[in-house]
Amino acid sequence: MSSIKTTLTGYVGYRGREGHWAFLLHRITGLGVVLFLAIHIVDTSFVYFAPHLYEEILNVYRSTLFGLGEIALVFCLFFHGVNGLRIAYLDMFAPKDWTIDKTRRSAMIALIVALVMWIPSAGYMAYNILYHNFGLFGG
Amino acid sequence: MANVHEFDVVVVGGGGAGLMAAMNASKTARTAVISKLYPVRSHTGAAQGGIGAALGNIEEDNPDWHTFDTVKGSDYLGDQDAIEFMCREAVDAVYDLEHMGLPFTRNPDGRIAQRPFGGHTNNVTGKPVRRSCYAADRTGHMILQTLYQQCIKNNILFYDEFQVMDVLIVDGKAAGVVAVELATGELHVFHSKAVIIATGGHGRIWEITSNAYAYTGDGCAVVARRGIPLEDMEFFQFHPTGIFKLGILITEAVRGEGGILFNAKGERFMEKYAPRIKDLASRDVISRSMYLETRAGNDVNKQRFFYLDVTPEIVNKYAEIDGRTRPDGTPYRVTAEEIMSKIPDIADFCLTYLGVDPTRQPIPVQPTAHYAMGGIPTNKFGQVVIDEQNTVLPGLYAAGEVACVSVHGANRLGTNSLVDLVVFGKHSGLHAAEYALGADMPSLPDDPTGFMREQIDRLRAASGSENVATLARELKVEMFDNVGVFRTQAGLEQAVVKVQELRERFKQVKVTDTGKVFNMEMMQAWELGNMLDLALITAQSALARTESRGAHARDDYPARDDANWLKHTLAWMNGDEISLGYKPVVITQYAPKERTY
Amino acid sequence: MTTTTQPEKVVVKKNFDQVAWTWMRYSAFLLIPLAWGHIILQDVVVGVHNITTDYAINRMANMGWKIYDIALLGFAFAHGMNGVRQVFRDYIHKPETFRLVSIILLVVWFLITLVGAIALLAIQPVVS
Amino acid sequence: MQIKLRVFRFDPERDQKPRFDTFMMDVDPNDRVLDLLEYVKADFDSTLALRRSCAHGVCGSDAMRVNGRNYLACKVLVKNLGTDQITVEPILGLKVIKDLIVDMKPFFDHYRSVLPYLINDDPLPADGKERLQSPEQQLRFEDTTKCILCAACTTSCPSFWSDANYVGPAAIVNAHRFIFDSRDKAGGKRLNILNEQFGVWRCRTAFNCTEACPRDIHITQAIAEVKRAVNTGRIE
Repeated sequence: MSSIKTTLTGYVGYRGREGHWAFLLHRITGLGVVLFLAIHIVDTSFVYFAPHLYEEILNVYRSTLFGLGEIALVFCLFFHGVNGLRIAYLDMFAPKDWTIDKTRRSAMIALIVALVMWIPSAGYMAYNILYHNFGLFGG
Repeated sequence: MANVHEFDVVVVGGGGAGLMAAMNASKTARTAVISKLYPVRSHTGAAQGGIGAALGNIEEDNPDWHTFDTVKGSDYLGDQDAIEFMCREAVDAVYDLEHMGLPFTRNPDGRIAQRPFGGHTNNVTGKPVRRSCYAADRTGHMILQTLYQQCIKNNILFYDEFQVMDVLIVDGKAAGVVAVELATGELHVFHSKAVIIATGGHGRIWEITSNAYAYTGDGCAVVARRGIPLEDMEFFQFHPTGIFKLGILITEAVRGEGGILFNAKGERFMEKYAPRIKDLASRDVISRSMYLETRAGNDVNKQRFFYLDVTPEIVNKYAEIDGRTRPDGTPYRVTAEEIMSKIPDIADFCLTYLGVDPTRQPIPVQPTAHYAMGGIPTNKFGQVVIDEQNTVLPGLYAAGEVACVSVHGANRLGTNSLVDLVVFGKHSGLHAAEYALGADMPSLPDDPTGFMREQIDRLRAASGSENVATLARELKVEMFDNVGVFRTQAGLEQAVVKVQELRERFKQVKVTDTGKVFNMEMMQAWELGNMLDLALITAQSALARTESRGAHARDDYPARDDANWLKHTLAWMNGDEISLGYKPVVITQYAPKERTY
Repeated sequence: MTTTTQPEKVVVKKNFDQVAWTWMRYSAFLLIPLAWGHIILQDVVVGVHNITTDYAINRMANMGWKIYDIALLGFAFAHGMNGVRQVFRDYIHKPETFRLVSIILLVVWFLITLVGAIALLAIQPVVS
Repeated sequence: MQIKLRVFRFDPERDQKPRFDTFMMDVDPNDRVLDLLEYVKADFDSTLALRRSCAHGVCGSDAMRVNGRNYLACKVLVKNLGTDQITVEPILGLKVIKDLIVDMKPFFDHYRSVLPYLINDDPLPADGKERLQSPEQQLRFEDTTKCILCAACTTSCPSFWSDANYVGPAAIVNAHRFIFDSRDKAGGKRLNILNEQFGVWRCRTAFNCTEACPRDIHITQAIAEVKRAVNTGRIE
């Protein structure tokens, strides 16, 4: 009975708690990071294979759209890291702490830590975009 | 044409007795289990407190004391040869369960833990004895799971969600059963040499009940329609501590652990009715005491309920007053944590359904319909016996709550239901297999599904005006009010009339679902028919018995009458008529005497 | 009863999913400082607007950064591609299809890692 | 209180696809959701099909989705839901046969696949009595003995939704119950089964199982303990 429909119904429709959302977010952020990573490795290697093209790539990177993507990427990486650390720690060192209270709390903490790391970074990156691309703040 | 399957032994019912029978039968015979529920859904799983066996793991005990307590608990109506057999076998039965993997709670020395239970005493001192072997407060759950696990291990064949609607009897011998597969609506004939009925009780005919929805007395009703009598149907146990209104059981173990019953005045009323063992008196005695308290106006809020208090302060206070000690001689004192660890599921029920934390607040309780002492008459091998002379019907067996061996007589002791189903489940399985190996396959009747099709067709065509749920509701209220804890001539007569009226109206019942796949509406209508039959037999049997004995308490005949009524009732159903007969009680070593606690 | 509860020893045959599971966790512990350090430095502190080709070349040619980047490349991309494999594992039920997808992922992983590794190893600093 | 109850309906003999029926009813806040479904059967539409038996959370018949989350219908009270809009659907990931009834066979097949029974061929104690087990040894696996096989956990698991070949949390819980039983001798066998393709490694610790368990079993914890035993080869 497993099908894409069942899966999506469950992912979106099931009223899971913190663990459910952490799972979904972990998966989405992970896929986001790996997609970017694949592109990033290839484009960075242009530095060696075709340095003149690399300048073009940098220009793409500097675009507003890409900049916003990058802000999202930073969130993905932070959340995926914090939440992954949480899961790895519980699985490997503290299976006894897979209790309802602790799991709900740890998932929330993971999200908050990720946000705390991300918001100042995002602010600074946004500032850079506004400064360089829109000439604000004297740029 | 229906699907036909052939086996040596078919077991109807997948609860404790059925699985035990199947496991033992399957050692030598081709066996199948047919059950209307997935076996793990069976009501054995709801049993809480424990299984009684004189292991003597904590203090001195022996099976003879267990035998006497059971005889006394039965108000001398139990057959003493069968009780002796059961109480001896109980010890090995518990060890068997342990060997199968049952996760009993343990003593510090690694042996199975035991605790006191209502009516179980040291016969020398008269004080409660620790005889109930338990796994927290989910002993029945563990038994059911363990037996199901072992059945899987032994590759037993299951027909899950098949409703058996008829038993085939050819030339005076069992020849199999006929069932409908709920998922498809198809009919199946299970042609076999032996049939073991283990379908459980019929507590759903009462309004307040601890019993599952499935407990509609199917096994009894099916055999009764085939001319087999039902024994001692007037004896139905009302457990004194059901959760107020819901009827969900609060195990006797709560009192075993020191819980005390109080009335509206805050009196420990059991002191009056059972001065020696008080709150651990047997169930009929306490239920009746509650009724008397209600009549005296001592029920809480005039709502017919009482308080069961298991908070540490109360437990410790009364343990001190009673001089209760631990096995090592130190005074019995408990903490909230200890209580929680002994009755975790009860605490969960109280919190979920009442919002009450039993370690802080008292639990509102009232008597709840709980267990059928009566049922299909059998001997101690589980063979069904069909008359006053105990003539055996070859190939037909019954075990568990559906059967009446009779080991519980007029009142069952707590923990003995699990003993009953394990011991007699096992022996009926063994005996049926042995019988099947020596017997030829009986021939099938010409039209094996005829009677069943007739029943189904009638329901499928039922387009009358009567609602199944309405009829059921009226039946339950009538039975609870007039065929309940206390009974009177007038009330019973009224109940008989009412049930007959309901049976008439049932002929005009309406079934709107005409489909085949999981037609639960039709099945429930059929179950209501069973309940109506059993209610009529119960009320008629109770009306005839003009005495009070065990769970059968008559306001107008308050005393036990051994001169006239030390005998088992047999009730035959002929269409709408019930005819009654009687057979003697087997008495070996314990002559009836007055029963006090 | 005194029980000295000795852990029971059993033999469990290794399984690829098991190794992958363990890999995901151990690599994660390493990746967090590596990846976070990388992204905080490049995307936040320096920022793409200040990155030039020369900057990139010089950084990649620096021995310390080279080791850092090789570690990052090795762990991050393998971690990521195994993550993708696990995600596909959930949604692809036909063993043949899954095998094919796994092979494709392996090839993609190998090629991209190779490209990255060559670039990292072969690059020389520009003298300015 | 007045509530609006929406119930998932599907009759394979008549309907092409499922629908929702809506019932307005006056109920007690202490009513169980199971009671509401019984009211529907009694007073509105007697054709509603569902499984139920004990009605107090020990038989495991009536696991279903209530307002999008798995519960036993008999263990969730109207007041616990905190709303007067109640939607009842069958559990997810098993084929719907009729209304709220799903095909449980795949679930029980997974259960059977982990050898859910005590295996110990050593001779029984010579005195015929019990095998000894200390209270600590018994407590080691007591939590997972509580399972009633209701399937609330397995059908709340994202891994099971996406691949029904995954054995699922319930089967792992029942394997755990025997792996950590000091009397059992086949822990290694079960660990090898659970180390395979459809075993414990499919668990992504989404934790829905533990949240859904009506018996409060620490399911994710049990799975983590099994994973650890697979990795270390030590049952402790």
